[in-house]
Amino acid sequence: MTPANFDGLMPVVIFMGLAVALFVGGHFASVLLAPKKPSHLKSTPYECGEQPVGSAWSMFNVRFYVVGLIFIIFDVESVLMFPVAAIFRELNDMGHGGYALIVFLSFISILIEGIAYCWKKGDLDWVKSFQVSTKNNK
Amino acid sequence: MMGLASYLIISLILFVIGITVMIARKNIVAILLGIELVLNAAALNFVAYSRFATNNLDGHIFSLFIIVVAAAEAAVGLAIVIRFFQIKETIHVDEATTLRN
Amino acid sequence: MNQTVVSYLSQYEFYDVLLAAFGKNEGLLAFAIYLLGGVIIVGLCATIGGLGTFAERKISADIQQRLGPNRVGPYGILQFLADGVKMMTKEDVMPFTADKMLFYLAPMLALVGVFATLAVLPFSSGLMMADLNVGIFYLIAISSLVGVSVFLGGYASNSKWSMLGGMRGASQIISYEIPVTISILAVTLLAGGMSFGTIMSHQRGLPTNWFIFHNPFAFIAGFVYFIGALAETNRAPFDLPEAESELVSGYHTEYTGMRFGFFALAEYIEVFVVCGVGAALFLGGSNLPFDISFDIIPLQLLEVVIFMSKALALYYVVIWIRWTFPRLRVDQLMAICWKYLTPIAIFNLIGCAVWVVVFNGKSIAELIFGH
Amino acid sequence: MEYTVGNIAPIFLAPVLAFIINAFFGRKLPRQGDWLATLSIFVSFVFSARIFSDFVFGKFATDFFIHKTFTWFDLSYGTYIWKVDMGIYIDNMSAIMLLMVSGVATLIHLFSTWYMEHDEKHGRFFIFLPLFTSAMLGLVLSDNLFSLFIFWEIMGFCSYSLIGIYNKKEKAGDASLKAFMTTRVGDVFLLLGIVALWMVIGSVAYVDIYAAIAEGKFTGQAVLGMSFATFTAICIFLGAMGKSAQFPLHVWLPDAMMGPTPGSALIHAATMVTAGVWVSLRMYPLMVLGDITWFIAVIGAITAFGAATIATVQTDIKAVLAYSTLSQLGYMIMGVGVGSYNAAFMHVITHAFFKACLFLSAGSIIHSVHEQEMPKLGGLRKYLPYTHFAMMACTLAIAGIPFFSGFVSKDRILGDALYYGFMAGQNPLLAIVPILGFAGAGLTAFYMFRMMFLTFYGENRTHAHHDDHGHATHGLAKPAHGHDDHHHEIHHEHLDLRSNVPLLILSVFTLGFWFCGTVTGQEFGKVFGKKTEWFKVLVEAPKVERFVNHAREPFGGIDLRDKTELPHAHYHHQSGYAGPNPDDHKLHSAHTIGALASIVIAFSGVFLAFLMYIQHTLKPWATKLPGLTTLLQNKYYFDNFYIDIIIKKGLLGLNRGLAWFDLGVYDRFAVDGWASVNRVLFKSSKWFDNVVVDAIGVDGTGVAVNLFNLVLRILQSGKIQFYFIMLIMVLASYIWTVNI
Amino acid sequence: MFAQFLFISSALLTLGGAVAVLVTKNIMHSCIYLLASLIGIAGLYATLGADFVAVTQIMVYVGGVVILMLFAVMLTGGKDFVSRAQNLLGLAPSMGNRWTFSVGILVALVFLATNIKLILNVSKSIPAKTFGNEFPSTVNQIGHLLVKEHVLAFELSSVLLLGALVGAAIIARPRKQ
Repeated sequence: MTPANFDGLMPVVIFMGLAVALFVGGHFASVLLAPKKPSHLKSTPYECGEQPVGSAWSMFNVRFYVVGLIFIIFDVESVLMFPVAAIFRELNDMGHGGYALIVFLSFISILIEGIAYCWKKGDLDWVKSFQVSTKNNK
Repeated sequence: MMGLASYLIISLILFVIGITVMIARKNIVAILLGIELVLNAAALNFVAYSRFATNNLDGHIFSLFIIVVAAAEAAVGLAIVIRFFQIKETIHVDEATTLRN
Repeated sequence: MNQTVVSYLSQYEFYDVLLAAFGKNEGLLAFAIYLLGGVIIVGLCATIGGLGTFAERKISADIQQRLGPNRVGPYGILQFLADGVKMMTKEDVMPFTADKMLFYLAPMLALVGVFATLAVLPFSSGLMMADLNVGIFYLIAISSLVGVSVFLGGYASNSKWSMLGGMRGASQIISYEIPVTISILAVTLLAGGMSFGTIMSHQRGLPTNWFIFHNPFAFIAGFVYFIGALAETNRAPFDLPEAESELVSGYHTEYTGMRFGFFALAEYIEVFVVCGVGAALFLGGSNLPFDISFDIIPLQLLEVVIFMSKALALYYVVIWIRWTFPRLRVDQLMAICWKYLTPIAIFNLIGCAVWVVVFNGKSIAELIFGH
Repeated sequence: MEYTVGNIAPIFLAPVLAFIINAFFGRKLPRQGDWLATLSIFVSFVFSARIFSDFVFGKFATDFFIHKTFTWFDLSYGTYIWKVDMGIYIDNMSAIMLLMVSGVATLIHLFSTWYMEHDEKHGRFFIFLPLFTSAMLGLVLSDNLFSLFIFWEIMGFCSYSLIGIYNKKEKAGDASLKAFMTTRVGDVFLLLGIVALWMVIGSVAYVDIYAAIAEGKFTGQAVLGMSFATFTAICIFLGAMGKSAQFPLHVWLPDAMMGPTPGSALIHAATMVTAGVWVSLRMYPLMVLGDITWFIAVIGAITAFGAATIATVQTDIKAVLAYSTLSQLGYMIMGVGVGSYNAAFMHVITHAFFKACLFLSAGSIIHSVHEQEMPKLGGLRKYLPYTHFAMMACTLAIAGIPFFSGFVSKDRILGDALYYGFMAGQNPLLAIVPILGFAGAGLTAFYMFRMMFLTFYGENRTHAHHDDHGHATHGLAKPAHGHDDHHHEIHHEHLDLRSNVPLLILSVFTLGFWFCGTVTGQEFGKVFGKKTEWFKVLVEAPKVERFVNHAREPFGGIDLRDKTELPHAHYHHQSGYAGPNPDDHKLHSAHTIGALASIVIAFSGVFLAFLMYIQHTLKPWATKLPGLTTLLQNKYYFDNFYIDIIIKKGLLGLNRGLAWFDLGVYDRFAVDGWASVNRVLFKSSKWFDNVVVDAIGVDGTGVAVNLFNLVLRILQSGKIQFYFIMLIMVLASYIWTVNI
Repeated sequence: MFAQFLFISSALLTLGGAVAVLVTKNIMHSCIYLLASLIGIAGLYATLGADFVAVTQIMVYVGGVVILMLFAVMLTGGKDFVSRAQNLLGLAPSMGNRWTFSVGILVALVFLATNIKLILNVSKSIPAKTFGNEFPSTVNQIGHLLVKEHVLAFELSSVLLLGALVGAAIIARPRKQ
């Protein structure tokens, strides 16, 4: 809780910078060292030796989105729970443990309702996916 | 240099770019991108004011809830986009004319 | 931001000497120290990542009663260097249908996401780079860049295998982030803070103070975390995004040469990071046994060794699991995440909260043996 | 008397509780919780009765009121006051209204438990009914326009749900949507008015508005070229017009009879529609200040007369009642307009009793006979004696027969209208108000007795037509009841607590002396002496001066003015006339003339009906004036106008005629850039040739509608980005002009 | 010194990313630029001492919203759709053309001018505070605010998210044909 220095954030930036530096350096080394003999066949997308038919940017299942959807809701809820969890013990030591528990549990119970709903409606089953073919990319 | 005004200016420019994206683009997902920019600009303002103008962290709470609402908005908005695409096979905003007339 | 390596070092006399050498510019000195530390840690972790590939092959060979790599160096231990050199000298091929910008960007995002987590990894109580107040939360957040990079890698290749692998990988990573996050939430709740310093300070002394032994819920939470972490790093038995028998090589099918190397490096370092986090959160981290509190630099190095040994033990378990268990089907994968791990994690969280209120935050050992 | 929130709040909270329980657990309760709803309203009734007895039976001075507030939110800064207080405001009017709403609602709930018993929507009906009642009670208890608006919207939603409760029927869905949309037009204006008041006064509590009027805060403000008071008064009155179904916005009410009949009784007769009158009465000083009472009077008169004419040709028993409701609402609004404050409010009360009773009787008939077309009824008197008795009493009341309540209240309104139109020195054109009023009164007597005669007298026609038409021919709400094979048999009615005792109780209150203490409502023939003139004594237009520096009570506190300090009742007689410069002598003579005239007119209306439908010596209008009848049967083509002309023809015509304009110029203008002004100019000559000339030559009105639509269409493009541009532009212009 | 560096680089990342979102024609690239912009905003939060908000920004946006957007782009083909609506200017591509951009920029300039006026007024009226190179932890304060003053908003946000989950799941759920 002591007032901290902005310099404490430095490692975060330094490590990101190192990652970028490593990436660029690796690339540079690769450019220097690696042979360069491009050919059309070499740069065909790999399809077990067959000629690729059509673009790959069209095959997917709406299930992926539903998973992402459930994820983001849970993600946000856990974000909101973090500060409360962080002070939970403090509140308990201050004698507000019961109150904090009620606040916390009512929040979680709504979270549980969400997962129960999705479970009941089959959003959590992967196999049950109805294989919606999204016709597109005309 | 790192005063309130500079944050306000950054947030304003962000907001204006968001508005431009929202108006100029016809792709619904792109419009949602613009909305995200606008929301972030607003949240940035809250935090900036919280540091420079007030002595409490209510601004932080506000921007937290902005982020929460933005996430919910993105989830529902994109779901609508996907459903719209399945029906209309396009996500061009001007094709959303069913409720017209 | 309680403790950093700079604030730790500043209690020694040589810090003042250094400060004078840098013209009394604390910021510059801090930068120098951080940069040095960063380079050391990155080098260390890259070596560990490289050795990881070697260890993986060697251990798998042991499990399968083979010899494994044994040509380069003693016991083939320099194999990873040879691999690295090979990758650097491989031709860099990009599919002509690829999205070039994203194809370049994806491995970089993976590297950034993984390296940025190293900044808060608690190697020791004094030598950790930065002890952010939001430490563990920051770690979860920034590592989600890896999910983006997996998706982008799959997307940018514009190959069907890559695309499927990328979509699967991204949805798997984000799915398993939920039980992991909630398990970590339980630890946060027990420790009363998100910074690694706080979390570690609650686990001093004997192993009975480790959070995994704190209460039954935390015990389960530890396992949930570990399973979720396996899946988050695309390790077997959750390696569906790169299931070689189904998807060739998943999202990095089209990646060759150095860029593939970056992906692999990021992946192995990430495994190390999640093992380190597991060690720090549940297994006491770098705390010396018996709460030794001399503050001298060799002890700090001893702490580093302790931390590393715990992390690497977990690393060994990860590899062991990979060569022991068969791969899951994709539906089983999702079912395990959403129908087992997440409800269990939520249950653990509630259990921990109730435990804190009922037993006033005392661990089982404290309750049994008293204080 | 100690009034705490605790003994006022149950009036509102008991039905809310019933709503919540029924909404979540209604299916699990026995009888789907209808008893719970009824009981909750009865609790409201008990608490209301206590307040009523305190207010009416002399415990308080006549100008006593309870006002408890708490600050909901406060955006004040510096010298600007922008806050919203929530609270409870009870004065004499509220006390009477509370008793009426809760009492009538109790009886209607009781009746509904019988009527809806075997209906598939039984449970859902009893979810919305208590919510609706609680919203109405909350509206009456509100001390400010903001919470009034909240309850107003809750009622709008409930009425939407109740009208469309048979959601499998397309007609019911359409009707509910129509009601929702039409009232929404008014609601927007109401909200606008509230916001405007809030911006200028800084508060929307009634007492603050009154105080602001007394202090002259409205002077010097101007909006859109009219004074601020006029602007806000018009906005609020437009809201009232939507809810009370006044002339241009009346189209929803007749369709609203799609719902179950008891629902119609509660919503579209007794309570909700009076909300508009209620807000007009509450904001009466503002209406006077804004000088729009003439407008109110004219709108009321037009509605009163127009609806009465339509009612004369309707054959559906509920449609007749619906139009009679419209007509009576017109009288109330007219009463507000002509300054007959007291009588307008009295008409709200009397009308609630007899109209609720009429609807319940109609429900009883429909439930017994499974038929609501009057030509297929007839002679029901001997089968349904209690219903006949109740309905006859109410018909006498609504027709304005002396000794009944309708006479008392309507006659006072008409007397004041007579004074207003002819003697008060107003614009001579306003003479149309009393003329239409009296004509409507005659028509009321005529069509009500027409309904009675066709339904209860003559020979029984129910069997004759049964084979041709099933009982579901007309698609209106009928309970799904009984078995098909004997539904045409009419059972003789027995006295039953739930089916006809409510009717009989309501019919008791059709007698006039309950409300005026005199048999005729005039100064002659008093029954109980002067002291029982309670209605005239208690209800008067707010005297704005006394609200200056009014101190309000804290919300949770007890009324500090306890029994001993309270001033005792000092009744003083007042005319109840709040209009322009009353000249007592002329007013008195106007009332006398009005009373005599309305008696004559009412009896001649009854007689006409008697001749046409009992004696058959006169042929009904339908055969004599087919054109007029068609016009009336089509309700002056109002629905057709709205649907065909404005919606269909306008838009389709625009699509055809101005298609290029819409797609080209507009798209470019709004979204694609203001690029081709040149091209617009170039094209405009062609547009002029093609559209203006042709259209004026061919169809002038079409063009007018089209042009009107053009504006709407540009604004209502459905293009979200255009809306967004507009939003930004308005915001920017606001910031530049307001100069923050 | 470092704070300034962080501020400038974050601001550049934010604004550069936003501009790139505006000008790029590929929706997938737009999403990635948005990601950059959002990370930049997280950096700006960090310079304001809002560590928790900064990390939340990364967690929710990078980990959630952007991935969701990428999924949505994939599910909608990621192509440049052209409106079938008749239009005098021809077909407007879904990523806009010069007309839409000119309108957008015009409106944006109007808004910009308006708000610069506001900001000039505001920055005059708020007294300048000076800060050292330090900031206190916000996590605990935010926790206390969430369970005390803003507990209703805290609980309601949970309900909001539940509503969003149910609503979006209903909308996006694949229909049985």
